[in-house]
Amino acid sequence: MLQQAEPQESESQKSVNQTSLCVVSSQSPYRGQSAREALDAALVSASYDLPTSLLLMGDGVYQLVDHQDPSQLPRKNLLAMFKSLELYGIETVYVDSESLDERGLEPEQLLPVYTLLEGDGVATFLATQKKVLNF
Amino acid sequence: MLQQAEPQESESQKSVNQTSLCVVSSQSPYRGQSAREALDAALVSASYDLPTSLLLMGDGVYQLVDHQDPSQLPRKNLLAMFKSLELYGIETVYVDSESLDERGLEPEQLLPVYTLLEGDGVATFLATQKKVLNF
Amino acid sequence: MATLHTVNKNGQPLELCLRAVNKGDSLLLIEDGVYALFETADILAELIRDVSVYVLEADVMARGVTNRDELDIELVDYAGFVSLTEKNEKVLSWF
Amino acid sequence: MATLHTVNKNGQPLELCLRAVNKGDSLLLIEDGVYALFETADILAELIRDVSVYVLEADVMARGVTNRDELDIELVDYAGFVSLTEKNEKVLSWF
Amino acid sequence: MNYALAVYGAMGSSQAGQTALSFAKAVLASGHTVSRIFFYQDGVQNASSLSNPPQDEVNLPAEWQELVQQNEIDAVVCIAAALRRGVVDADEAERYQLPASNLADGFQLSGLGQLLESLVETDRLITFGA
Amino acid sequence: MNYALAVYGAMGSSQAGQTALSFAKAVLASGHTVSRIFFYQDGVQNASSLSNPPQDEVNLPAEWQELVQQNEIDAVVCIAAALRRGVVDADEAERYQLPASNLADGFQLSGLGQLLESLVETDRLITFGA
Repeated sequence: MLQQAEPQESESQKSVNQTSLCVVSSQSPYRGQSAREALDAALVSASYDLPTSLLLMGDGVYQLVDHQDPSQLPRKNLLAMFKSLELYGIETVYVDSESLDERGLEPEQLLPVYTLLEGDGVATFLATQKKVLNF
Repeated sequence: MLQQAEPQESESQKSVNQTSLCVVSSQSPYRGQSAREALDAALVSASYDLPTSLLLMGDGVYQLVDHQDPSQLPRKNLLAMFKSLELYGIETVYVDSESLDERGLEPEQLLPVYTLLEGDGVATFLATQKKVLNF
Repeated sequence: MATLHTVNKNGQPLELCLRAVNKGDSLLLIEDGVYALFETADILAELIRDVSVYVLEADVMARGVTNRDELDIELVDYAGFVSLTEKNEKVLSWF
Repeated sequence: MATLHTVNKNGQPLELCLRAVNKGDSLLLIEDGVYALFETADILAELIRDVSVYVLEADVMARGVTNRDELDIELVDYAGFVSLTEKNEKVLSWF
Repeated sequence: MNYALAVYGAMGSSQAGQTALSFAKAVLASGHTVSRIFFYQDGVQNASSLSNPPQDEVNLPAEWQELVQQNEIDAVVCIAAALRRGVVDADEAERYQLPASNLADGFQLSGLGQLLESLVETDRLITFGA
Repeated sequence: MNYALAVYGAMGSSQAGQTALSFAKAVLASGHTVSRIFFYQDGVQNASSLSNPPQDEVNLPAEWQELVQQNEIDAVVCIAAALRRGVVDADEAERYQLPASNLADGFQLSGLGQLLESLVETDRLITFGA
């Protein structure tokens, strides 16, 4: 659902360029479409050349667990989308360290494409973001 | 949505009479329609003359908290439905005591129309039920 | 740049919000989030040292959640909700 | 009269199920319920003394949840799920 | 054995429909009968004729339709739950003067009594919650 | 101030639509503008023309319709989320050869770009999660 800005939208695109966005995704990958639809929002944001980051918290950290194979469900593999986020201009994927701890997950069990936020890291980081979109 | 058995359904009604049902309701009253629709299922069951009980567990115990006034939402008052359950033939409303404790609720804060199940009460009770329907 | 956080249920949404608040932020409990007054009054009691905590009146009344008098938590109506969104530059929703 | 319990997520569904199981019952973790292998392996380890615990293969593979070898938890496919519903007289779903 | 299934979740926020579909196929493959599938709560969306997901996703209502038609399964959608959520057949659309109908072929609207009948009359009722 | 709202929940399993509606009315009553309401995820069901709840319940799509038409609010339904969940307008129904359309008058299907535009261009975007 990646959209490019249409020529007639150049005015809005211009103002879009003045800020930055963090998409917070806190749902597990395959229960419903929430995780997928949060990623879509981040991808569209990046396609507008808006500096965009992604923050995984709570059950959202399960989106990055390595070796996911949802072909039997069947569902689209979200991990494949994470592998190509950089191509689409998503600058950084942040992961809340406490959410990993609570779930008994070691950082090595995740796809290594993220930056860990520890301690007050989440609160500090979110305070610096001009725009935040929760999912 | 209370339905009476139609004449042509007498055969199924007959077999319905041979068993009993417990409806387990574990959702809070006003988030969605789940609590309301669990009650509807219990009421329809009772209208078939099937011995029917209701077991509130987890967030379902919030359905019985006294002095609810959802008129501002606006939503239908579920408490009013609980007050008339006996008229519709629901035999007993059971409440899981541990669910109250976890929520900091005292038994006196609930509408006094229930039987408390303590300790292993829930497991023991459910084991005796021929049919259980979870919501 | 103070932030208003809304929380619409207990469990994960409340927990993640607690991890995201900064001193001077505000927290508004809405929908099933108002059950925090029953369930996690101790957490709220600690939180209100750094954060202003509010509950939405319509949801409190609907659920029969009696306010804990010992807690400094303000009941707001929808006009008050709007006013909180005016006063805070950013609104984060936890659900 | 043994019962099969299915649990499709952690949190309340798993907790209520634990309160409802009797010795000799079976528990099948499905959908997001398979994350219990990560989150609450300790609870499962205690549970398997009285209850047979199973996880649904399709959901385990989808989520990259590696089975904990030290736990006696059996992976079943959908045919195995059906077979569990045959062997138990009643099926309770916690969600 | 004779099975009935109850499905309470919609594809957008639940895996229930997909899990129930796979389970139903496995029940049939094991030589059992599925006499009825009852769609309740948000599960009524499984019966929409207007779902049109992208190519890389499953069209759940279409999958259900094929399964119930090929195996002569009674696919019942709770009428009260469906009306609340905007799933209606032609009769209900006319009765309430709604602009269209969107219940897929192969499904029928009926009351909660059908769920209770299945609970009592089949050997197993398996519920797939949201 | 200029507000935008994002609504992610459907009436069956969430209070989001009702809360957002009350909030929108309060924003207008406070003298502010609501320029856009964006319906995403299960929130797309708020735009169904076929909802028909019992008399003692609110018909949320009808309430939204009245609000957005009287206040000239841009009511945008995410097209990808809507197609997945069976909410379509006449154009999409024709394009994908679906048997009917069910997007209520006053709403329009569009892309996620509209949500991001609102996030950037309005003073406040308030999200109502499921």
